[in-house]
Amino acid sequence: MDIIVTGLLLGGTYALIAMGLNLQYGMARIMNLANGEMLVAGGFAAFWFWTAAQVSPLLTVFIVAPVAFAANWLIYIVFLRPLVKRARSRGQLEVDSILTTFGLSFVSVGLMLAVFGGDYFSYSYLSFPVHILGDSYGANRVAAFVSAVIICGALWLWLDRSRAGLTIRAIAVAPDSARLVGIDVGKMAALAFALGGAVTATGGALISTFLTLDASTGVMFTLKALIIVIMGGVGDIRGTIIAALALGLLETFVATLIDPGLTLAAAYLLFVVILLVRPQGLFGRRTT
Amino acid sequence: MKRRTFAQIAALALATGFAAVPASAQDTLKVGAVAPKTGPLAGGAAVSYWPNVKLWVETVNARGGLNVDGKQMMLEVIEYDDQTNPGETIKAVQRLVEQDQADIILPPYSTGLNLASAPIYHRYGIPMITSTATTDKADELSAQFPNVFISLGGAQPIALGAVEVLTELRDRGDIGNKVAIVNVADAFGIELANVAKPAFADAGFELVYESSYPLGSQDLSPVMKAVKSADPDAFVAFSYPPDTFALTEQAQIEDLQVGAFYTAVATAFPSYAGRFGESIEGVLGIGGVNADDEAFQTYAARHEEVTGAKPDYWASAMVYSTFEVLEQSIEAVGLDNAAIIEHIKANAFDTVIGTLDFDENNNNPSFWTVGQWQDGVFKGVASTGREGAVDVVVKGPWK
Amino acid sequence: MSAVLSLRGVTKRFGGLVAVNAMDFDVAEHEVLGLIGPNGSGKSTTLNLISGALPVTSGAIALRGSPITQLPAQDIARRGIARTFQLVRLLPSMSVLENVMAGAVFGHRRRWGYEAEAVAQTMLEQVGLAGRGHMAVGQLTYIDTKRVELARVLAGEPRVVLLDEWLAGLNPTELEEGVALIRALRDEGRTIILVEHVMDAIRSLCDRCVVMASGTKIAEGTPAEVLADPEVIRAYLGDDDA
Amino acid sequence: MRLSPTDWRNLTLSALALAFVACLPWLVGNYGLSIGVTIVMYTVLATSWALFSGPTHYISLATAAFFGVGTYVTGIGIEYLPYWTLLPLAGVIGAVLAALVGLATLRLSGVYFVIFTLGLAEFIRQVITWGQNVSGAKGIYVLTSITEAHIYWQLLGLAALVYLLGWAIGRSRLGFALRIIGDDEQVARHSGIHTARAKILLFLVPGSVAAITGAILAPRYVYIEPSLAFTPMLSFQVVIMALLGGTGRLWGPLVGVIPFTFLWEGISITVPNQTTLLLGVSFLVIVYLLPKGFVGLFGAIRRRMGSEGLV
Repeated sequence: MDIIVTGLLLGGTYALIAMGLNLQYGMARIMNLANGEMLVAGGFAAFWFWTAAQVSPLLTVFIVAPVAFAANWLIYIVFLRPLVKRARSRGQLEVDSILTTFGLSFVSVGLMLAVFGGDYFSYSYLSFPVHILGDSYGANRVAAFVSAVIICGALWLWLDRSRAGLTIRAIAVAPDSARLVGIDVGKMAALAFALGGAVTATGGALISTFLTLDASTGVMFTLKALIIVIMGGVGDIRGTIIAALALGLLETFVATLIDPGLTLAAAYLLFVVILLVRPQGLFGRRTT
Repeated sequence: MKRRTFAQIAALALATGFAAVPASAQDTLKVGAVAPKTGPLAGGAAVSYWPNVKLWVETVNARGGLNVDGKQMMLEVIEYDDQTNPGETIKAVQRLVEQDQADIILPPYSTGLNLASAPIYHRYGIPMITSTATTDKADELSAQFPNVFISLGGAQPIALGAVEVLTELRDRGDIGNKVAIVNVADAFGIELANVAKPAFADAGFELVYESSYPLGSQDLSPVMKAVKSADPDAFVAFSYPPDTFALTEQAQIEDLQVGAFYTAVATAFPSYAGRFGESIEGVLGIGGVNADDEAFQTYAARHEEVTGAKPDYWASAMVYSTFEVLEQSIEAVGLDNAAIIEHIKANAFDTVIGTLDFDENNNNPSFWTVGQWQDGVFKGVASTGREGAVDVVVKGPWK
Repeated sequence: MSAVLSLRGVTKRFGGLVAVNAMDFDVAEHEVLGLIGPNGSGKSTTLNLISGALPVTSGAIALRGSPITQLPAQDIARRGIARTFQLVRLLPSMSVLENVMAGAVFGHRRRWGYEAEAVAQTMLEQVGLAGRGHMAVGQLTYIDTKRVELARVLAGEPRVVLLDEWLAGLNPTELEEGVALIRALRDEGRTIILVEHVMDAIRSLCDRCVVMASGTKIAEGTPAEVLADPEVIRAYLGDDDA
Repeated sequence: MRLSPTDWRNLTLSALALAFVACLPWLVGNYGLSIGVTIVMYTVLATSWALFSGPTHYISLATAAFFGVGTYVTGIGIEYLPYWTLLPLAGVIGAVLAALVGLATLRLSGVYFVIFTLGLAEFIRQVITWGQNVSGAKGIYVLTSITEAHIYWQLLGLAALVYLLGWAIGRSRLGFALRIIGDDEQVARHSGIHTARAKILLFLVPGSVAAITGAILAPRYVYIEPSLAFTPMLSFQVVIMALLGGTGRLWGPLVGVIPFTFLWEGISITVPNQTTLLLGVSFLVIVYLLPKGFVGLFGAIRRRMGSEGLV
């Protein structure tokens, strides 16, 4: 029981990390390798507001999210739209966007180093125990989990129910047909990309309450997020949530019952197995 | 660009505070420093290494420069980022020697980068007084590279120090016999754990839990839950900076009640106290300083004044003290590297950590191994022969 | 007359949609078989199943008696079934000659070096592109790209050639040339399956036709027979007119 | 395979060039030599990378993984085996690893491959540290008498091998198959090319070459630990250099490596605090301004000059 709750809490963290990337890759068709840096930047903001003015990270997200939204919108317009226009095929866009976002990730690491320095940054927030089913868990993890549930739920509702959500899903499924029925694909893709960035930065602010970050840790998170998104199926919110929870549970199981030294190896193994058995991901549509 | 900035600061300091002659080209010495500013070890170097380079150069320049053969020479720093990449470290050291014609070259940062560049320092005959490398092969290294001095000690004494402190607490009756050990699965953590485990067993401790976790683990709560359910009297973690924080926080959340709580790297960082505040009273950690010593206190105050940050209570002062050794040797024998090396071998030096004296293996035999947070200061409680150790106290409940 | 290629109960489902339903037919040696039917009747899908571009859901395909049903495309090509594509696919970074050599090097008969080059030159002559081997494929006219693709297919000396709407999109003059070219292949004794819409071409080229509608075979016989079949007419013109 | 007079001329010229650069240790100082080592090392890595990624368009980020494995082969093996057996051993281990990775991922789309290779170095690093932890092995010391010049010559020899191999592949059926795959994979399959097998075979080249490179460089590092041996930066730099040069020609990566190494030196000297930032910026510049690398640029210039000549 203890393992399951711990695993679910960790899975919630992973969902926060991966959700933004899923929006960016699934909907806007941009494999954003600078995603982890956006996460770290969100964490930096939370850290800075907390140490400078004791602003709660739970409130900081309301500043972080719109700023990240605007920043990612700009990134899309300035850097990625020219690539989308130039690309002759999906594959070409993929290669170009991978290279560009690599470059962007280095640029953001460099900027963060220049602004914040290379030091670790960590602070204590909500680090008291909460008791669930007879066991104690960190309140900050529980808070992050609850936020993850709220964010994922809201995203799912929005994509499933609203008109904007419908159009975004339409371009995810069939960008060319979407264009034919009068959807401004470029604008919606920019929206999805910006939204993804905002979700990622929010996740960063939340997880910084219990993880120690520094300017160069972003790539670790990008990697985890990629694995989760691919496992869950590109462009599918449910898949991402389930893959994140599965990964959290698996890692906790391995750490508790086998050997904590093998958690990352186990996560990787799971990824490979899913790739081999279902290359389109748990919930992905098989492309023909 | 960076060089000029430092020169300007130095010149400004001279012009305003100290009525010495302004630095002219032939009166300056070029000081080369290579260490990570990016990459995995940048976080540690930003705390322990770079601020000391800045502090040392400013301090020397502020007192009128280095006295070389009777002439006052100002210092000018050339900094290179090796990106935590040994190949870059090697290249940068060679560049310092051959292109920049640096007069003084400081040692790099971390065990791996120091050892990777040791052959280069050796080939140029440059004294290399390492301050951030730990190795148990000091004798072999000094045989192959007689210019290399090791000041931070080896994994063996550091791990044994932890055993010794816990043994003392047990023998005083403060803690029981059960100890839980975890370590980060990375070179230094593994080395420490491998020394400590048999040593704890030999000392009569019962190992109720032992485990490792990968570097970069995002969730250490399973580890801490397992520790807690093993119900130890003492907890020892040979950990790295991110996990030192995570383990401490998890221990507080799980309310792990032990009489001795030990975490390794970063326990001595000011940011550790900054994050956990008073709750870490009694926490043990790797390193330590003679915190009550006047020399250290002056150093700490200067460090904060010049760099804007407090020094850590382990490597910072050690790094600075090796700069002082170099400084004193140069003032004694001039810029002749071979003479400097001989001078370092032959003499003892008075530094911010007290007396520093290398043995026949170029090894500093007396260094701090364990420190403890007491009244908001991380004080040395165990060492291999340093003065000023305070008594270790049993840890109370988390606050 | 022995069957070179035979299909038995070949079925392809895309989720709930049955694109090809229990197709049965044989192709004999030296025969030109026309596979015809209205748009969306499953002709191209059938071709894709034979060439291995799509996996078969159920049923069996055999080449000279040995099953090729589950083989990947490259093995089917190696065993001697070569195809053209509905939308011409050339290798853009290569010269015309190299495009044709691709077939000669990796096809049913595998050659290398000067031999492969010689075969490719011969094939270019056969399709009427002699002396243009050095050109970049981007410089070609539409019909010439089709010729290059055909030459690539022939260069591997396949046992069965699949032509997927090879005559589509040609202007009347080009169409005449195209029909003449295929007739020449037929006269050489090649075994060909032709998916085609151009009725005149079907009449003049095909020995036999298989007609498909909604994924199912509805008629089989000589062109004259099937085109007179009321069910075929209904399939082409729709139920209302029948 | 017969060689034409042009081939003989090119081979002779290459051999002369090789002989000339082999004299570098006597011509320049230590610093110059260390730049030489850097250039040859990245030439080897980037050229072998481009041999695979050029025709297949799969972006491999596994260089660091193979390189790290190679350093460990030397680090662990040097206590038990003579040094000269270690390099081929590293090559074999790298090739086996590459075959496994290829079998698992090369049948899938390029994105999966990128992600997989991005994580591979991290994964192997975790497994090695876990192994060290379980076995109680410590950080590894490689104390040898091998000098920088030895390392330089070994790398040069490897570079010559890589070029010969690349040249031979270019003239072989495999090379031809790969060009077809690069143009249109579906055509390749329907022409009878076993595309997955061809890709896996080719992937063995960067895998084993990077492992051998790591094995050669291990003595230079003296002390080997996972975080240094498996640094992901290496993979990224190899990609940038190869793309800067262009992957369309065998010599493409070389014309990327040389200017990039000097540019990088320049950046490290003038703005040591912003290397990461500038690395990122150079990445962006390459993607936006030189999408086909210097090779593409030369091609465009030559075409323009050619067309002017006609007019």
